[in-house]
Amino acid sequence: MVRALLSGNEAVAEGALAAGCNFFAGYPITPSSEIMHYMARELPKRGGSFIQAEDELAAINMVIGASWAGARAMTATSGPGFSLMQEGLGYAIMTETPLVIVNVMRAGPATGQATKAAQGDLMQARWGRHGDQMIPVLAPSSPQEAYDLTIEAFAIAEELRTPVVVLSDEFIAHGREVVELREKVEIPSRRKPRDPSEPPFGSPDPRIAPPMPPLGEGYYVIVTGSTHNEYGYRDVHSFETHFRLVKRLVDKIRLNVDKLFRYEVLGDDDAEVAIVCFGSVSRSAKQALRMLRSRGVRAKLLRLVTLWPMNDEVVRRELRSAKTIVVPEMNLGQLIYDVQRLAREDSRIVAVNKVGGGIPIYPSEIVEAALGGSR
Amino acid sequence: MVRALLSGNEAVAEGALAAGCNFFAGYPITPSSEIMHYMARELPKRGGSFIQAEDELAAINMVIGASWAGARAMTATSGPGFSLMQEGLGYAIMTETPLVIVNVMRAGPATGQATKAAQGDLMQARWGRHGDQMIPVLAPSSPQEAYDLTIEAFAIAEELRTPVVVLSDEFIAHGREVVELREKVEIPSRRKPRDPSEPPFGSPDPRIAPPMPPLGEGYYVIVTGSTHNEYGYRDVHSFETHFRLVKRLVDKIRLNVDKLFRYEVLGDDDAEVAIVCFGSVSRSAKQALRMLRSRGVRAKLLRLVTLWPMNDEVVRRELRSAKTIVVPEMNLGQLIYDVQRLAREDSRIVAVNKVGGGIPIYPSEIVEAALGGSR
Amino acid sequence: MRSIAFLGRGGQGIVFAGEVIAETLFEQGLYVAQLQSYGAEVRGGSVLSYVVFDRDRVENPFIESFSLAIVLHEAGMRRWMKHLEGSDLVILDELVSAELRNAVKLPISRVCVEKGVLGRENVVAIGVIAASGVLDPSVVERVLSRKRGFEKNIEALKLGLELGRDVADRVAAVLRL
Amino acid sequence: MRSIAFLGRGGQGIVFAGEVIAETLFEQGLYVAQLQSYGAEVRGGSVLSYVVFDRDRVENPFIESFSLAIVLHEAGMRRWMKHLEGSDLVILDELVSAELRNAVKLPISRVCVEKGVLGRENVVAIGVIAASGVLDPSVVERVLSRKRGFEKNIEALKLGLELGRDVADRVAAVLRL
Amino acid sequence: MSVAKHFSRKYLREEVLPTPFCPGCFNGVVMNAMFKAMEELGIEDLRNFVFVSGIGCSSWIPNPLIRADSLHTLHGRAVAVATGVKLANPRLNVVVIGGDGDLVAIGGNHLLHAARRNMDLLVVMVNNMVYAMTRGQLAPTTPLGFRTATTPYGNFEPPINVAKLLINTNANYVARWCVSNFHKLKQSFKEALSEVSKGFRFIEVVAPCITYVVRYEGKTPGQKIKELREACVEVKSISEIDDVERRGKIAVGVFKKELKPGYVELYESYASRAREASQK
Amino acid sequence: MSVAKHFSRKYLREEVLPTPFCPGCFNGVVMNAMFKAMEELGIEDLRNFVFVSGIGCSSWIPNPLIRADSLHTLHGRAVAVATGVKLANPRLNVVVIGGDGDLVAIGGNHLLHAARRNMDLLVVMVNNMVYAMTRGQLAPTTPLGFRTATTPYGNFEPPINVAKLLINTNANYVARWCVSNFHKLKQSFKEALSEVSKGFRFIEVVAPCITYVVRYEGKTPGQKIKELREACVEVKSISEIDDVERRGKIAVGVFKKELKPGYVELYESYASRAREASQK
Amino acid sequence: MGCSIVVDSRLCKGCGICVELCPARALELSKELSPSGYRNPVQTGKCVGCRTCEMFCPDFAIAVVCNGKGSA
Amino acid sequence: MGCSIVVDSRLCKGCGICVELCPARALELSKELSPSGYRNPVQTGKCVGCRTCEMFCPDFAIAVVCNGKGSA
Ligand SMILES: Cc1ncc(C[n+]2csc(CCOP(=O)(O)OP(=O)(O)O)c2C)c(N)n1
Ligand SMILES: Cc1ncc(C[n+]2csc(CCOP(=O)(O)OP(=O)(O)O)c2C)c(N)n1
Ligand code: SF4
Ligand code: SF4
Ligand code: SF4
Ligand code: SF4
Ligand code: SF4
Ligand code: SF4
Ligand SMILES: [Mg+2]
Ligand SMILES: [Mg+2]
Repeated sequence: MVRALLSGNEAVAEGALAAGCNFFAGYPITPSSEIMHYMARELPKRGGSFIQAEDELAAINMVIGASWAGARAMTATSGPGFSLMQEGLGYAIMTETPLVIVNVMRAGPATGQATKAAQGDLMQARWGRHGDQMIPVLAPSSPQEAYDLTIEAFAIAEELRTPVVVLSDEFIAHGREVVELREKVEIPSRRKPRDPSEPPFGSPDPRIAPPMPPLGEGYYVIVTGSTHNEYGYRDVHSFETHFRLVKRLVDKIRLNVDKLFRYEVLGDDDAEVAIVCFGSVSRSAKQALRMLRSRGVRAKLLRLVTLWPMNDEVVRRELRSAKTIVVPEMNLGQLIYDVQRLAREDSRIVAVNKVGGGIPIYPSEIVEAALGGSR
Repeated sequence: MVRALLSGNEAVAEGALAAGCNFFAGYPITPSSEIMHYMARELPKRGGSFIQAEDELAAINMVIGASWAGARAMTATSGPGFSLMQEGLGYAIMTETPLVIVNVMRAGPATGQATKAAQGDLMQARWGRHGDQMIPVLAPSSPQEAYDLTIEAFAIAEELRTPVVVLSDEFIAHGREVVELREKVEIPSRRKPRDPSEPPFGSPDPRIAPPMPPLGEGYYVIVTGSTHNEYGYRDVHSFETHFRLVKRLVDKIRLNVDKLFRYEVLGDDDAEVAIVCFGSVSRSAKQALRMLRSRGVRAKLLRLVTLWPMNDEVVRRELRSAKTIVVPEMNLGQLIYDVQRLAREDSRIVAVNKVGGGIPIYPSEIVEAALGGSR
Repeated sequence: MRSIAFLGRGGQGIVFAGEVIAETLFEQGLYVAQLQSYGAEVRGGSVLSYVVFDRDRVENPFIESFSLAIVLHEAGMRRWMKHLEGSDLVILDELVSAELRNAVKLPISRVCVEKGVLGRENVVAIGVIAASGVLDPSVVERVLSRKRGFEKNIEALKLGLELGRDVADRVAAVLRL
Repeated sequence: MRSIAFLGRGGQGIVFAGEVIAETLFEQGLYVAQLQSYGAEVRGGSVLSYVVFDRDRVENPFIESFSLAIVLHEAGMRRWMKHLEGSDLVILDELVSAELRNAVKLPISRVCVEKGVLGRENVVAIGVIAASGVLDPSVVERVLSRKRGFEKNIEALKLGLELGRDVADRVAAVLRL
Repeated sequence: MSVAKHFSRKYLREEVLPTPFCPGCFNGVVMNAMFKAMEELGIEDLRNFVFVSGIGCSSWIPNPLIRADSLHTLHGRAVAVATGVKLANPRLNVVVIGGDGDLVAIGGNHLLHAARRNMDLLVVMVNNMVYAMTRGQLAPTTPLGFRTATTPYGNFEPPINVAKLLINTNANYVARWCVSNFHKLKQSFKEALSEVSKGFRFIEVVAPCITYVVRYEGKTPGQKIKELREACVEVKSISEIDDVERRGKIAVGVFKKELKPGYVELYESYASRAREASQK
Repeated sequence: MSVAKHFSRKYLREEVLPTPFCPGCFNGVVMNAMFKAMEELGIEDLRNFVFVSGIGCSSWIPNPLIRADSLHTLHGRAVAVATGVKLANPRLNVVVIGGDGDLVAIGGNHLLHAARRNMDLLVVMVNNMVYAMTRGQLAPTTPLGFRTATTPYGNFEPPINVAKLLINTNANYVARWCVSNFHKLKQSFKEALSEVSKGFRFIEVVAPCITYVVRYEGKTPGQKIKELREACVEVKSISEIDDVERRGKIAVGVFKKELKPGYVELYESYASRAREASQK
Repeated sequence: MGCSIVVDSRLCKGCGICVELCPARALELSKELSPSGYRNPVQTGKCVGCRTCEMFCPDFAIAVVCNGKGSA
Repeated sequence: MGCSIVVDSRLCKGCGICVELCPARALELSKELSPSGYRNPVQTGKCVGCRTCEMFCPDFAIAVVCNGKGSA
């Protein structure tokens, strides 16, 4: 096990390379560009492909093509680019194309403050594209986790034949910390159909992704973003084909929630105060938790690592004892909708919303919100 | 008052023209194209501008430019195009550009079933773009309402200096019904700054949009999608400027919820069964309501016309008495998240999800769900 | 509330028929809702077009059966079989092979071939309905006059009015509001 | 947990200083977290760069005050005044005009002008810290050797080590884990 | 003797025939020319081919019609997806087939940059002069004066000559033919699939949509072919293009043919430079 | 006597000076050439001008620097926004100023289609050969061999000559100059703002980024200007462009100048046809 | 020896291209409709084996057989 | 009568373009730093009034005055 001092962006790139990523297409954008720079430096040396696309639409679509051609493929971007990639992401979902897309969040909307951290793309990561769909969204809180979760993202993408979003932010991306690099990383390799008759777009058990026939090996695979049957033939007319397909695609993620849902709980089981958070804010939240408990408050912290799919049961259970729930977010309130949905009806939910200027939410602000009035 | 037999798409176009729309840029896409065709026929005759853009990115950005140049501007699209317009929409939000964007929903994701109705873009309409933002979303349930709400959308857009989404669907779009056209439509005209010193991007009361200086009249206005102060000067460094701006922009919509939130309630005040719905499905839901009540069930229907911002109080109040809540949607479950958030903890929430093939949710299916087991 | 449906395959003018019916009823002062189901990408596939009408605003156009359904080709039938089974009356072109307790067959396509109005089965079918008196033939004519192929259509309409005489009562019974 | 911050304006190598400190402490076997705040679009604006270090993983790098802060230019100060006020020790370049109860002034920029290492105020400041013994000067040298401008930097480092002798104890006191 | 079949059939998925196209649609003729070229090149099996298309009538040519791997992608994005395929597996022959709207309106940027990069793709643009699939709107190629759903009073937007535009990029091969020029078109396919067979190759086929162009003009498909035989004038040098067009004719021909290394080759030598640099 | 001021100052917002650019950045020189042209044309006030830009260093030229209405839009979308402005209020002079990445990479499609439509815009492309604002990545204009953050082993992607490409569109005016050609560049601005002053007008200015190109080469801004004076060769006909480029020089000049009606004029006569048609 | 055509009535859509382009005027569209409802070409004259009909048949429905052999 | 330059030290960033391009070699960068920390040009030779410095000053910081008049 090697230790390195890496920024979150570097850690993402290292994680990708460790996971066997051999294709990167991207378009520069602050604060994600260093991921691209790293891949630009490493991939040509290691026999992989790197291309700077003409825009983000091209980048995501190149990644899709590369994935079908057998590559472990990734792109990285930030808000404006992520918005442009939504249509492509929907296509990847519909065609069950494994890929990893990293969104390093900055303060939006529009161009906003390009160099300042934020967490305003959470809901977009879940819902940004049209139509019925669901994809895993993972949120690291440190460079170490950026590394680990990027690897994880590739493993999920390959196993479930799905795009996976890694939702980082500028603090993580540009902050450098000590990262433990793994020596050996095992990513499940893609299952090919046993023979050309095995359906590449259907599965009796929705939790299991169908096998993926690579291009150029005589499978004569038909890939389409239109509604298609188990063998890929377009069917834009029948209710049954459409419903079966989109239901299976959503269930593939939803019914695997136990496998996909990662979270961290710290503090007291019978906490009166709970802090619910994700991403870099969790760092302040952990200190806030310690501060609260040292003042004798029974408190806990629920940190969501997986932001989607949501494990309603877990969240409900973990929040059951809490009378006060603090939800610190570097946005104007997004995770809080889940908390409102899953918390006890009579709990007091306090939002701590702060975004812009590269100023984090400090532990003291969380403590104050937990103890005092709401903001 | 004139009566006409119009499809929902024609009704949207008629509504836009009645509201004084004099600029349309769009890109053809099923099932929204007829809106564009109508505008292509009418605008050149009436002294307005019509342009077929090279893609949807161009379309939304042309509309933004036209709006700043003083036009009442609109575009219309469907799923894939709506996905492509998200970045532009975010820019319009950030720059407070009035415009109307109609999304005629079809079955997605990706190309899906292009000619089949769906309601899968609800969450995207709310959350599709990066960063903190909020825009009004209106959902008609008939051509008549498509006409009325398009007019309404222009009124809101102009008054609050915001993009407004009209969320139609293929059933409404291609269904023809009798529409009563208004003789006179009053849309508030834009307020110009009293003098160049009045800030075009700031307002002491967030509920009131700042005045909008048109281009070419000597205001020397600086418009930017980056974080900016009251006078439009970019400030990508300060926390205060960013937070003040995005908070005001969100509050402009959020705090106007009373004005913006439209809904319809039918049936029994003390209903045991409630149906919550929006858009074309409401038609079946109304019949289902009648069927339930004729069987002696105390039932009500809550139809949301405004899908965003949400009036939590109203929904909570209207759902208070219900033991069973049925949420029929032509998708795999989106509005249901709001119901889960706002319904009594002990209510039984039953989803009726059906999408694809151009098959509607029938009244009998809603009745069955209300009375029987969940699907 | 009553409803009239046309089923057939792409190219048979099924949507056109729905349009004409809707406009006619509208001009007769009724509230109507006209819907259709077809695939833009499937040329020649199945098509359904129907009109719901009432004295007041149509509450719900999403219906599970029709007052009257006219089937011009089998292609249009299969997807909507349940609807047809539940309908009050179904008129089948005689070439359509199907057993339905509530159906009568009419030689619509044969008439078209014989009388030289091939491809106007849809308008003949409108004539069949109009024979019941529920559609005012003069209003139908006016509506048709605004559309392409007027002359041939008037011919076809007349043929339909004649052909429909035998079923006029049954049609009237299911359609009268 | 301890922390070292550099404040200044764009072009002063503030981020570079943070990097060197972070890498040095890392090579000394500590866990570190290095953060910075600057605007890509604002050339010459205010810059903050800081390093948090500890024997274990750094729990929270978002801190509200520093163990030691070195201010090389006023531009960097204003936004972070609260942080500075709460800090244990602040070293100001003598050209920076500010009254802080916890501050000492050092002639960092003057030394640079006088000794011909203009523009290396950042490395002199690193030397000042290293004088406390918290940073191992040989490790600092190794880190610098991997970066551009090595020779000039070593000169500057030496000047800093000297300049820092007077405050070494106070620096050590706030930084020692 | 088995019953004779059309020569294209061996490249097609039998199970999806008849085609989804309108009667007479020239998309099938474009396919014939391509398949004839393949046949003459001795390409029996398409397992090393990947076809990529976007959305539009012509995008159905590969998917599902051609018996080969194919990706039916988003509207406008075929060239980007194809680029990803090619870079991830350079041994595949990647062919993009799409409409004028798909490749030049919404997809114009990808086309331009693939041409700039001399990306190793064959791109076939079926210029049917209109957006056919969405029922007859203006395309960037629609001739002046033409009535479409979005130019009901007759198009006034000057159309684009895509092949001419691409001459001034780094593309290796640029040709334009009318669907009536069957043999020349076939010959271009042969060149683009063998002789040059690297870098960016672009073949535009003028093949007006039967439903929204030809029938609107009151013509039959056969008449249109005959008309095109007259209207399409082969140029031997680029400078003739404008002359021909000024006469209201359609300039066709091979506008460009070079043998520069394609992107893949350039990338490979770049990668070896990278490996050398890192060994130092 | 009041203290003398630089001639550009009357067109600038004093309150935002000094510029946000690096010392020596040629963006300011491009502005000088444009302002000089305006001054010579007697344009004192810019209230009938609207400037539109995207995202990039050069996009800061209009916003906030120029004292005029300006829209600082999304990366790549300036031409689309400008089109909307122009069509909604045709009496405004709409000028787009942006970077090579902004206008040709992500914004390439809008540029192409505005040129096809001969849209009444003046588009000024500051070709600094790199993505400057995001800290020095490859641009479609980056010369071969150049090391950037995304081509660390030396660029191998053949660059695009944008002005040359646009010749084969319907654009009315296409010129390319180096920042060193101050007077010629100014002359082009004068032409584009007066003589032709309609349809699509494109002026490319080769103006290498000081921070990510010139300093990397170890040169000062002044040296670079001198170098460009040698390297930039004016061509009198299009056919010379390739010759010049083959010699490793930069071909500059007015590549195209026509006086065809612009889009607005075409639309207006279309609209009157529409009105006539509807009166029948 | 002459040539003759084979038409696949499952595929032919009666577009008439083969008929119109046949230089030998050897083809006509039949009066009857195929099961799919189209008029298919029938050979009514001498086919010279030029294969124009094959090349231009957009539905892969016609094949020319000369001396008992299909297309080369 | 000669010409002279006026430099706005608030704007000048000491890029040296004016100095390097002055055909009369009339300018030098001062040894001292301006308040914003840059070396501004100073006139050390005869200015011929060609205005090259003005045209190429990217920061609008220099102006040439001939016979008491600024740029035309
Ligand atoms: C993002 C997006 N916008 C619009 C559409 C709708 N659409 C589908 S095909 C098409 C154009 C088809 O024209 P062309 O590419 O010329 O192909 P053709 O049908 O003419 O062969 C359009 C606009 C879409 N599917 N996706
Ligand atoms: C959609 C989107 N993608 C990427 C970016 C990041 N970005 C900002 S400017 C820029 C490129 C700048 O290059 P250029 O247009 O050449 O302008 P320059 O800075 O060189 O003047 C990029 C990639 C963005 N703001 N938005
Ligand atoms: S609409 Fe036109 S292009 Fe599409 S299949 Fe029919 S004839 Fe062919
Ligand atoms: S980075 Fe380059 S283009 Fe940007 S301001 Fe600096 S010198 Fe100018
Ligand atoms: S060309 Fe082909 S499809 Fe057309 S009529 Fe002849 S055989 Fe039939
Ligand atoms: S092969 Fe030639 S001659 Fe024979 S039928 Fe076909 S087109 Fe006519
Ligand atoms: S050119 Fe301008 S900015 Fe540069 S040194 Fe001279 S006066 Fe200063
Ligand atoms: S005007 Fe000419 S001579 Fe005078 S200082 Fe400027 S460049 Fe030199
Ligand atoms: Mg087309
Ligand atoms: Mg650039």
